[in-house]
Amino acid sequence: MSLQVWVRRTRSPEPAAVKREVNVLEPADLLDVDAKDDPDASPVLCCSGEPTGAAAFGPLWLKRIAASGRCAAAVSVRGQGGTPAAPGGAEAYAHDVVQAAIGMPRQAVLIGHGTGAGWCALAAARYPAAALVLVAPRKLPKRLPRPVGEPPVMFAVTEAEAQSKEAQAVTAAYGISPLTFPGGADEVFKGQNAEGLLDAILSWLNRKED
Amino acid sequence: MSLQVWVRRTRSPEPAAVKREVNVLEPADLLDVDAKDDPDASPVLCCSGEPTGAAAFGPLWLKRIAASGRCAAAVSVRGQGGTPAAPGGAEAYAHDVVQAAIGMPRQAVLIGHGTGAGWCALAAARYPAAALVLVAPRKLPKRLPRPVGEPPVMFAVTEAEAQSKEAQAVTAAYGISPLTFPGGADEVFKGQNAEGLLDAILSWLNRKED
Amino acid sequence: MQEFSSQAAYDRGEAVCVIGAGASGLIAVKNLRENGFEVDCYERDTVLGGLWNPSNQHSPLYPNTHLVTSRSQTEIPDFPMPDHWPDYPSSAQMLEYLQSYASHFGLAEHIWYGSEISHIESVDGARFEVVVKPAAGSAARRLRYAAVIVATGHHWVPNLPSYPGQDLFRGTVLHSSQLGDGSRLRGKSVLVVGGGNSGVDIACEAAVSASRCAHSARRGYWYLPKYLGGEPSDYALARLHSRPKWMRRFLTDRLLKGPRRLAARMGMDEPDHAHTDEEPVRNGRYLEHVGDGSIERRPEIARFEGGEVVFVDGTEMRPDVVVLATGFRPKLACVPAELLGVDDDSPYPRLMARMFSPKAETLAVAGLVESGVGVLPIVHWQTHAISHWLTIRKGDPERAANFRQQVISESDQYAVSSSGISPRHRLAVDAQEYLAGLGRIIDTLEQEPVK
Amino acid sequence: MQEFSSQAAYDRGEAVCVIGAGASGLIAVKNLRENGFEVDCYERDTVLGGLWNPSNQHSPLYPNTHLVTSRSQTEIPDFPMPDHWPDYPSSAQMLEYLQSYASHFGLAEHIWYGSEISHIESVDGARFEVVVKPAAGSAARRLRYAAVIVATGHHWVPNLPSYPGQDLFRGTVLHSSQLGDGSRLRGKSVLVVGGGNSGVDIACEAAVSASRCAHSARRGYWYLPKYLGGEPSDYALARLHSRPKWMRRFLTDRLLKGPRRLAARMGMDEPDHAHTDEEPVRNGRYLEHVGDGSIERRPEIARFEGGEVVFVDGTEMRPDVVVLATGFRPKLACVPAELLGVDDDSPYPRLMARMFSPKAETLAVAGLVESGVGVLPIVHWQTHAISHWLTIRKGDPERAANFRQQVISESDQYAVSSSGISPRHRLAVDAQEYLAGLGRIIDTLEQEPVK
Repeated sequence: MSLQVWVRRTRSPEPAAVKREVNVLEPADLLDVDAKDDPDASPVLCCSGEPTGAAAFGPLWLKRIAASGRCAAAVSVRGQGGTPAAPGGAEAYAHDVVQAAIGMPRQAVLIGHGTGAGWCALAAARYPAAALVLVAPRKLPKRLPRPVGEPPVMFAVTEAEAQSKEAQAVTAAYGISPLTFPGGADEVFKGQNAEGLLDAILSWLNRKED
Repeated sequence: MSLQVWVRRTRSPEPAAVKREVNVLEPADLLDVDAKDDPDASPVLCCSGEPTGAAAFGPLWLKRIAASGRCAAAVSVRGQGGTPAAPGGAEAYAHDVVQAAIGMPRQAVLIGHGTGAGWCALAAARYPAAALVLVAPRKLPKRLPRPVGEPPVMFAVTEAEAQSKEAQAVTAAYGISPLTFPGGADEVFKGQNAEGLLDAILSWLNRKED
Repeated sequence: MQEFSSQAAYDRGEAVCVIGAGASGLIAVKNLRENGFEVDCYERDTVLGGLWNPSNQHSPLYPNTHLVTSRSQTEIPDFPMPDHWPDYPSSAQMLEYLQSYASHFGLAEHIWYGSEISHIESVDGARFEVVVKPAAGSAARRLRYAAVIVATGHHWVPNLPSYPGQDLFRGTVLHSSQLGDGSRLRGKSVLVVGGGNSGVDIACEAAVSASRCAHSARRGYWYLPKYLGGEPSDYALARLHSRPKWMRRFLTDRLLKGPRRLAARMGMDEPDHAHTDEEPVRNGRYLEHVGDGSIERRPEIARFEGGEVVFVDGTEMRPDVVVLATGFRPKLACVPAELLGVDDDSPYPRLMARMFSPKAETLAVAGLVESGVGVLPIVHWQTHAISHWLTIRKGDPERAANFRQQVISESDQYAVSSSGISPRHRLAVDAQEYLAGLGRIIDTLEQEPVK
Repeated sequence: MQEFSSQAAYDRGEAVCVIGAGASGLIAVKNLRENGFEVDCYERDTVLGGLWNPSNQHSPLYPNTHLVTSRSQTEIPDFPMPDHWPDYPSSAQMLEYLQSYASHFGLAEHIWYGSEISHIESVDGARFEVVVKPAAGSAARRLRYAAVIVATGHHWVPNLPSYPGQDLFRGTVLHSSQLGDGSRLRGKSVLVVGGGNSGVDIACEAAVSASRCAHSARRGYWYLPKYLGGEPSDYALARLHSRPKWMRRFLTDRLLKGPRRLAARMGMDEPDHAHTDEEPVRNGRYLEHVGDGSIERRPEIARFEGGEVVFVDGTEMRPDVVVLATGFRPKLACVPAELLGVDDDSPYPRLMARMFSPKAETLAVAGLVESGVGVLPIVHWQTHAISHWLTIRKGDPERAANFRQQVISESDQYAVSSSGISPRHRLAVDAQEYLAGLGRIIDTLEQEPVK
């Protein structure tokens, strides 16, 4: 975020406040898994473009992230899941992601999926995420802003979309190449492909934080 | 004062407040005269159009009124004597007279002299004076308003001015004929003519209050 | 007046009985006296000034009570307040003002203190018998008057809501009139109930002195700061009435745009009544306290649960003190209900032109209105009209008939709506319209009748 | 870091020393860490949060302190406050916010509590030797750093006026920072001195809780309510900066017309400075309290006479308590005066671009400004610039040269005027202009230099 961008924002109305649904799972909450709580590991905040919001990440994501020793959370932005609708558009969704992020105990990794990837990219330009992960991004903003605090950025697309316009835009903006995963973009939430993708993300995170 | 006139006044700006000079002489203050303090007699408030304001009534008036058993006072309206100037015109002068009147211990007799007679006539339309006395009135307002509370009204002019336009206006407005006194209009503050005039006013007041 | 045994009814001839020596009673006495009437004014307390006198044992004053209408809109028309006083005088200044009014016009000699009226009844056609119960315990006295003016006001009987579970609540529950100097709020967790002027004023007090302050308001109110555009709000709005109607609307909207947008920002409901229907709540401090979190807005109370209060939105709090700033109920106990037009449906009097008994020509009530301007000028013009009416009905039957007709036509316009949504609301009049009606009534009394 | 004997200066290499763990210090630590620097932050107290922490033994908080700038203009740009917080958070919320910022970014592990810096001095060219005096009384330690950022703020040393006769005054005289919970005002006759935010806030407190409150202000101030046109005033005014200049002026005048007329009505002097020169006093409750007489305005104090205070207009009062809300003096005792550009004429630092030492490239001061927006965002951008500067001066001499030039040119624009009329005023900057300058400095640092 440049100073000029911030000044512009302080002169625009703030999106209406909503009571946001945030699902949280701590490693200590897992009774059936022997999770090693790693207090130095950044917590993870997930956001999807799916209408169900936080619930989209289903039983797999939060549990698997928590099992890796990280605090895991997912947020429903305005209009998604249990969060009431309120006007705003992409800027307001990004605001919701930032608001959820500041509620995390430590500097958080932002994982955005689908349309949510774009919101997380906008959020990362306002909030110094520990890392930014874009999964199967859709409808990205025209100009992807530079993230603040220079976090490591990763992005993952299906093999079929590896050359899509979105993928090219992300590559151009962050100077990184995509990690591809098998299956369709809607298979990221359950099944073996999903597990493989998630493990790839978590191991990338672990490498970045060493 | 009619309700309509009052409503109009509540919708107009009030004249600026000024710290008014009011000279007061109580019968009890008189050491050299054996004044009988009459608690039932209305106090008297004098106002003159002379630039010196309260001071115009000199040593004669307040002392002679107090000697008759009445609390005597004289007010300098804005711009007169020790009262600071402030914008306003006749309405504001009348306001100053009313403000001085409400500071009197009891319902007061208003005695106006010269231009001050007009201000007292205006004041008596807002404040129920115990009586209204106009002495040698000058520059009266075009329409003399009806006094509130139907106080007795008296007016006194010099013999020379008994048929003047002012005198006719007062007669028309209040249905009373003038008391005339000898000498010039500027001789009301001292000398024998002044004493005679004042005694005539005081005896009229005594008659009215019996 | 002499003392009488309880059996002998003393006939006071053409004298008028005024009940109450608060602001309304004092103004009534002064205007009746000015019109040549003998007056006996009965005051149950031992002091004058009514609700403005903290020595009055029933005083409803709460800490730091100030006028909510500005000086120029509040003072008695023919006895202005000192012009060096602030725009919104304190209750102490208001008492000083009434005391000075009383002594200026020599009213005290007509007041009988410690004398409660236990009962009045019509006798001999238009006359009244009044039963006076002295506080000292001596026998009641009976007197007859040509007319009675009830000026007891309507801030004496607390309006006390009750909520499920309230009986078992462990904290303190007080009506605003029991607050005294406010020391009971200090350092406490306070819940103030009631969105009117007293609730909002007390919430502002608690915002500063309590450890926590929540404020529960049942519905939308009109919130106005005490100043608009650099002028006292009531004056600024009243002043626009001298403009043409279309312009007035535009200018009013412009003045109110800020307060309106601010109330919306604070998440307050739109009021469920137009802004002229009811006095707005006048306190600019309130919305700043809400804006800095020192007052937490809450909706209506749903129930009490042990030490908790549960609101209709499901939120809870555990207050030490609950202040019910829920207003007062008008109660004119000494007057037979049928003379006031009170029927079974509503305890609220249905008076002609909001002052005359619909049944008895010489019974009137002064000051039983809530309007956008101070009640003192309204009482002044009411008692001005009543005094003139009492003069005229004796000697000029034709003018008296015209007058009755005018009163009836004005009354239709101001029929008390039974849909009133709060006690206060049921006494509400639009000041501008009510005063215009009063003006027409007075004109009918004072001018030669049109043949 | 290990413990060292007082003689051995431990060299911390490229690490940066931050003095103070208040809001400014925390932001400095976070931005330095984000740019890869090792940081040691020294805090003389045992808690973080600086002036916002009431446990801080030098806390200047007075009763019910709230922000005077609104949330959106006050929060740290990359760590917003929770959006359900009120527009003007309380000091308790501000502390909670800073604590959450510190834990979110893991800042606590870089803070050394109970460690006062007794002295710093230039060594080895651009490096600094820092002498740390532990509170526990153990021997002082000496360390060397690549750079020092002073973030001690300027609300610690009370600015105490003295008046003739004050020594013999029989009542209590307190500085605002000594007020604590405000119980010393209750029921007392209180005189509050000082027309700035603290004076006005404390006068409002006393208006409610004291028996009498007079407020003496030496000169005209800009009084703004906390809301204008339904929006927080600072936001409402800042927003106009996105409009064309001629329109901005028109719209600004329209927004400010009401407050201006109201101040004039209250008989307040026109401020002797343009409204952009200094933060306005932001409190809409104040003028309502003046308007209802619960705050009596007084001019400057002329002298004390026994139990009396005499004002320059000749009026007098006999206060029980005099509260001097006369602000603070900036004092950077540990830094040699010449490094701050302090000369004999004025105790006020003359820093380049209000943050860089005019003498030493790697010494900077964060947060030594007063502006219309909150100081947190300004410190954020200052320390953002300082961090980038420290990175660049090591590896990119050309860009560093451009940067110095830019800083010098911005500094000319913001030369500290010695005509400042109050301590606060002397630190005043126009937020919009200062931020624009900061933006140009940051651009110079971050963009490729123009050849």
